[in-house]
Amino acid sequence: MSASLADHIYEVASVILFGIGFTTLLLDRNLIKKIIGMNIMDTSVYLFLASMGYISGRSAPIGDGTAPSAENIINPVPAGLVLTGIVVSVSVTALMLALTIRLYHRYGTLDIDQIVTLARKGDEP
Amino acid sequence: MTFLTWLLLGFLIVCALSVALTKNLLTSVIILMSYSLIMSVIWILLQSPDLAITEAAVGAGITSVLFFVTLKRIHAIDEDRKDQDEQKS
Amino acid sequence: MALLRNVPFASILACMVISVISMVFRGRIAKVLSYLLTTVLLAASLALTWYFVQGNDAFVFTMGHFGDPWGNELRAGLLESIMAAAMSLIVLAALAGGSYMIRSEIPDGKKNLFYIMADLMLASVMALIYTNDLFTSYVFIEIATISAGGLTMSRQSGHALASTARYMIMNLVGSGLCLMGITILYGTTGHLLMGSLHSAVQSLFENGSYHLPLMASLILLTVGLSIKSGLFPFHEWLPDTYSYGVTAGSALLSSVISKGYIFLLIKLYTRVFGLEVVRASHICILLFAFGTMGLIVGSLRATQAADIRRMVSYSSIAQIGYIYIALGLGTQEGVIAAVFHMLIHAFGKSMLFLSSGALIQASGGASDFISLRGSARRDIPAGIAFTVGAMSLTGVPLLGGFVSKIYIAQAAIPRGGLYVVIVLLALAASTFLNTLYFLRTVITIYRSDANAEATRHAGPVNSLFLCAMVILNFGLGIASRPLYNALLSGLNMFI
Amino acid sequence: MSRKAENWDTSWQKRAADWLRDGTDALDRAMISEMTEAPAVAPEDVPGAADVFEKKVHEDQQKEKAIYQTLHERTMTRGLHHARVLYRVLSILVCIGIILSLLHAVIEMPVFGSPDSPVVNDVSRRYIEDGLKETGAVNIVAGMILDYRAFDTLGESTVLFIASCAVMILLRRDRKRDGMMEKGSLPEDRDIIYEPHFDPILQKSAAFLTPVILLFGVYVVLNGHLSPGGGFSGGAILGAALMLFRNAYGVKNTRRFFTGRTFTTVVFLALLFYAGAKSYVFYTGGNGLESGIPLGTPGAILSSGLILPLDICVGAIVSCTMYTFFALFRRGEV
Repeated sequence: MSASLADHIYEVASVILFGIGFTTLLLDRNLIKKIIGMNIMDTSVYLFLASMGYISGRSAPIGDGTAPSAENIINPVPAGLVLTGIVVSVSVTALMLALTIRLYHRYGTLDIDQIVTLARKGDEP
Repeated sequence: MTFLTWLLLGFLIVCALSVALTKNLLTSVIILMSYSLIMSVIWILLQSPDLAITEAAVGAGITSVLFFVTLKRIHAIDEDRKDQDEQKS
Repeated sequence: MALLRNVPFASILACMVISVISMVFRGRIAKVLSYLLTTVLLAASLALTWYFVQGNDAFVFTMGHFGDPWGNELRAGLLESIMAAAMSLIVLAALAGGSYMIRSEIPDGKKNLFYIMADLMLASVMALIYTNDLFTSYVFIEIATISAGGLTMSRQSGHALASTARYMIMNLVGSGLCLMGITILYGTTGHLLMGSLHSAVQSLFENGSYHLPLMASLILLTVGLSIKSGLFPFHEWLPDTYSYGVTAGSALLSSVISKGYIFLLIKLYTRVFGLEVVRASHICILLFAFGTMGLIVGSLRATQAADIRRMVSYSSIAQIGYIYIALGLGTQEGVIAAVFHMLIHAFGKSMLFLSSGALIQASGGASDFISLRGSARRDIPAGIAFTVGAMSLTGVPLLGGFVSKIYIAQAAIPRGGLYVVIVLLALAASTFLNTLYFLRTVITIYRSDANAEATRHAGPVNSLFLCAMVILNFGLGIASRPLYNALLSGLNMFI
Repeated sequence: MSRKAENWDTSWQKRAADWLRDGTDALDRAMISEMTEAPAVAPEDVPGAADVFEKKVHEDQQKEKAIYQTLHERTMTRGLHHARVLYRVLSILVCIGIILSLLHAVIEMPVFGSPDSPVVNDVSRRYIEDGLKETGAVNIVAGMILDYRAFDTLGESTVLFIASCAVMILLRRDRKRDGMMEKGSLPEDRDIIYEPHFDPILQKSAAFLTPVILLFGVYVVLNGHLSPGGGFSGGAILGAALMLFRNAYGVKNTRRFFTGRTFTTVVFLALLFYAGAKSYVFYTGGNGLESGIPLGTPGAILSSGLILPLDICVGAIVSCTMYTFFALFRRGEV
C-alpha cells in the first residue's frame, strides 16, 4: 500500500485536494468559501489530469522546428484539456462571484442557508 | 527533485486545508492565490509550460483580482448600510 | 442528400452564431432571431429524421480533418435526430408561449441577454445530443449549466437569485464529479472519443485490468449527471429553481436541459460502457431504487404543495424518477422506455408549465390554489392544456403518459421477480397520487368563483401554442407505436 | 494547570472547540451573567411595604419567566449547536470518505510517469510526430487545441461569452430603468471613495509597467504556435494590464478607449470570425474536402494556417471578457 502510494504521489495529492474542495463546495455555508472550494476542486482534477500526461525523463511538448520523436516528448493531450478547463472554471467563478454580490446586496449575508430562509420569508430583508 | 515535489504537494494540501478552515475571507483568498502560484510551479515540474503561464495569469492573477473586487464590493455595501442606518437614527 | 449530413454541425454552429449576433441587437430582434433559429432547426432535424426513416444508416461527422481517435466528432442517428427535433420544438413553444412573461418580467435592456441564454442552451443541448466526444460533452455541460442559471436569474427577484445560487452550487458539484469521472476514464484508456473508448473499455473488462478505476468513473459520471438532472436524493434544489424563474425558463429547464443530461447518460451507458457492464455493476440497482423513491417522494410532496408551479415542479421529480426506473432496469427495452418517457415528459411538462403560467396570469399573478379558482374559465385554452397535460402524465389512455407507463411495465417483465413487483407497485402508487393532486388542481381551476374580475390574458400566441401542444400530445399517444419502433431502430443504430 | 488556564483562550484546543461549535457561545455567557447577577434586596421598613412587596413578587415572577424563557431558548440553541457540531463532523467524515474511496480506485491507476501507461498511445504519438506536418505549429499543445480538437476550444470561448452575458444580467446597470432595479449598484460618487486616490506611486509604476505587460501579452498571443502560451494566457495578461491601467488612472481615462461598445464590437467580430473560420474547416473536413489553407514554414511567425488568427481572436475575446468582468464587478458598467 505505502509503496504504491509513493508511486502515485500526484494522484494521491490531487484526490486529497479534491476531497477538501468538494467538501468545502458542498458543505461550507459561506458563498465565497464555496466558490474557493470549487476552484480547489477544479484545480485538483486538472492536477490529476496533467499528472497522467507526464512521462519521466521527457521534455515539454514544444518542438524546435524539426519533426520531433515521440520518444522524447510527454503526452500533450492532458495539457490541452487542462487549458480548456482552466478557462471554464474562471468563467464559472466570475459568474458565481457576481451572483454573490447581488445576493449580498439583497440580503446582507453570505450564508446560503440564511439567504434561502430570508428568501422564503419574504423578499425584503 | 523528488524532495521538491513532496514539498510542493504538501504545501498545496496545507494551503487547501487552511483555506477551508480560516474564518477570515480575505486571508483565505490570499491563501488561494498562493495555492495557484504553487500550482503553476508544479505545472513547470510536470513539463507543461503552457499550463504554467495560463495558471499564473488566470488562476493567480485574474481570479484573485475578481475575488478581491468582490470582497471590496461587499465591504462597500456594508459601509453603505451603516451610513443609511446612521441617517435613520 | 449529402447536404443533410451537415445538419448536426450546422445546427450547433448556427445556435452559437445567432447568439453572438443577438448581442448587438435589442430584445425584439433577438427574439425574432431566436424564433427563426428554432424553426429552422426544427425543420432541419425533421428532414434528418426523414432521411434516417428512409433506411439510411447512422453517420459520423468529423469536426475538422482528423477522424476517430484524434479529432472531435459528431454522430447522428435516428434517436439523435428525433431528440433534436423534439428539443427545438419545445424551445420554440416555450419561448413563444412564455413571451408574455418575458416581456413583463425582464428589464428591457436585458431581454436580448435572455434570448442569448436560450440560444446557447439550445446549442449545448444539441451538442450533448450529437457529440461523440467526452470532453466536448464536459464543455457543453458547463455551457448548459451557466445558461440554465442565466435563464433562472434573469427574473432578478430575490427568490430567483437565491434559487439560482443553490442550483449553480449543486450543478457545479455535479460537473466536478463528471470531470473527475472523465479524467479517470481517460487515464485508464487513453481515449476521449466514444468509438475508441468503447472498444478500449470492453477489452479492459475482458482482461479484468483496471476494474476499480473503471467502476469509479462509471459511478462518478452517473452520480454527477443524476445530480444535474435532479434524481431523488439530490433533488432539493429543483422545486425552488423551477418555481421562481420566468415561465419559459422553467419549461426550458425541466423539459430540455435535464433531458440533455439524461440523454448523455444513456449515451454513456450504451455507447461507452455497454449495457452488460452497467447491468453487472450495482449502479443500476441504485438508480432503480432511487428512481422508485423519487417517484414516491416527489408525488407525496406534490400533494402537499400549496402553489401550482411548486406542485408541477414536484411532479417533475416524480417523472424523473420514472425515467431512472426505466434506465435502472439496464436492458435495451428499459432504455427505449426511458427515452420514450423522456419525450412524453418533455412535451407534457413544458405544456403544464406554460399553461400554469397562463392560469397564474389569469388570476392576477397569484399562484396559490385559492386565487386560482375559476382561472380556467378566464383562460379557456390554458385550462384545456393543463387538463390534457395532467391527464397525460397521470396516464389516461389515448395520451402519451399511459403508453409510456405500459412500456416501462413491459420492460420490467424480462427482468422478472422483484423488479416486476416493485415497478407495478410504484406505478400504481404514483398513478393514485398523480390522480389525487392533478384532480384537485383541475377541480380548483374549473370552480366558479368571485375572482372573475382579475383577468389579464396571457395573449393569443400563448393560446395558439398551447393548442398546438395539446394536439401534439394526443398525437404522441395515438401514434405511439411508430414512435416506439423508430426509437427501437434508433437504438439499434446507436449501439 | 494555571498556566494552561491562562493560555486556554489562545490555545488550539479552544480554537478547535470554537470552530466545531461554529462561533462563540454568546448566549451562554449572557445566561451566566444573568444568573450570577445579585438580586436587589428591597428595604423592608418603607411605608407601603406590602405594595413594594407585591411589586417585588411580580418582578421576581417576571424574572423567573425570563429565565425560563432563556433556558428554553438555550436548550433549543443547544440543540442547534449540537446540530452544528454534527454538521461539521459529518462534513469531515464525508471528506474523508470521498478521499478514501477515490484513493482506493486511484492506486490501481497506471503508475505515475511510466512510459507504458495506456495514455501513451497512437493518439499522442500522432500529435507529436505528425503535428508539425499537419498543423504547422511548433507548440504541439497549440496545434492540438486549435486544430485537432478545435471544437472543444470553440466551446470554451463560448463558455467565456455566455459567462460574460450572465454577469451582465446580474450586474449591469440599466440607466433607463434604474428605479425598477434594486438600488444595489453603487452610485458613481460613492465608487470614487473606494476607487482612485490617483496614487502617485501607483500611477508612476503603472505608467512604466502597463506598456511592458501589454507588450508581453501581445508577444504571448502572437507566439502561441511557436512557444508556450497562446490566446488564453496572452489574453489574460492583456486583461490584467487593462485592469492595472484602470486602477491607476480611473474610469474616465479608461473609457477613452474602452467602453461597453468596444467590448461588444471586439467580441462580436472575434467570435464571428472564429466560428466562421472553424465552420469552414469543419465543413471541408466533414465532407472530405481539402481546406486549402497554407501552413507556411514551421517556425516562422506567419505559419501554421489558421492557428495564428484564431489565437489573436481568442486573445481579443479573453482580454475583453476579463476586463469586462472586472469593470462590471467594480461599477456595474464597462
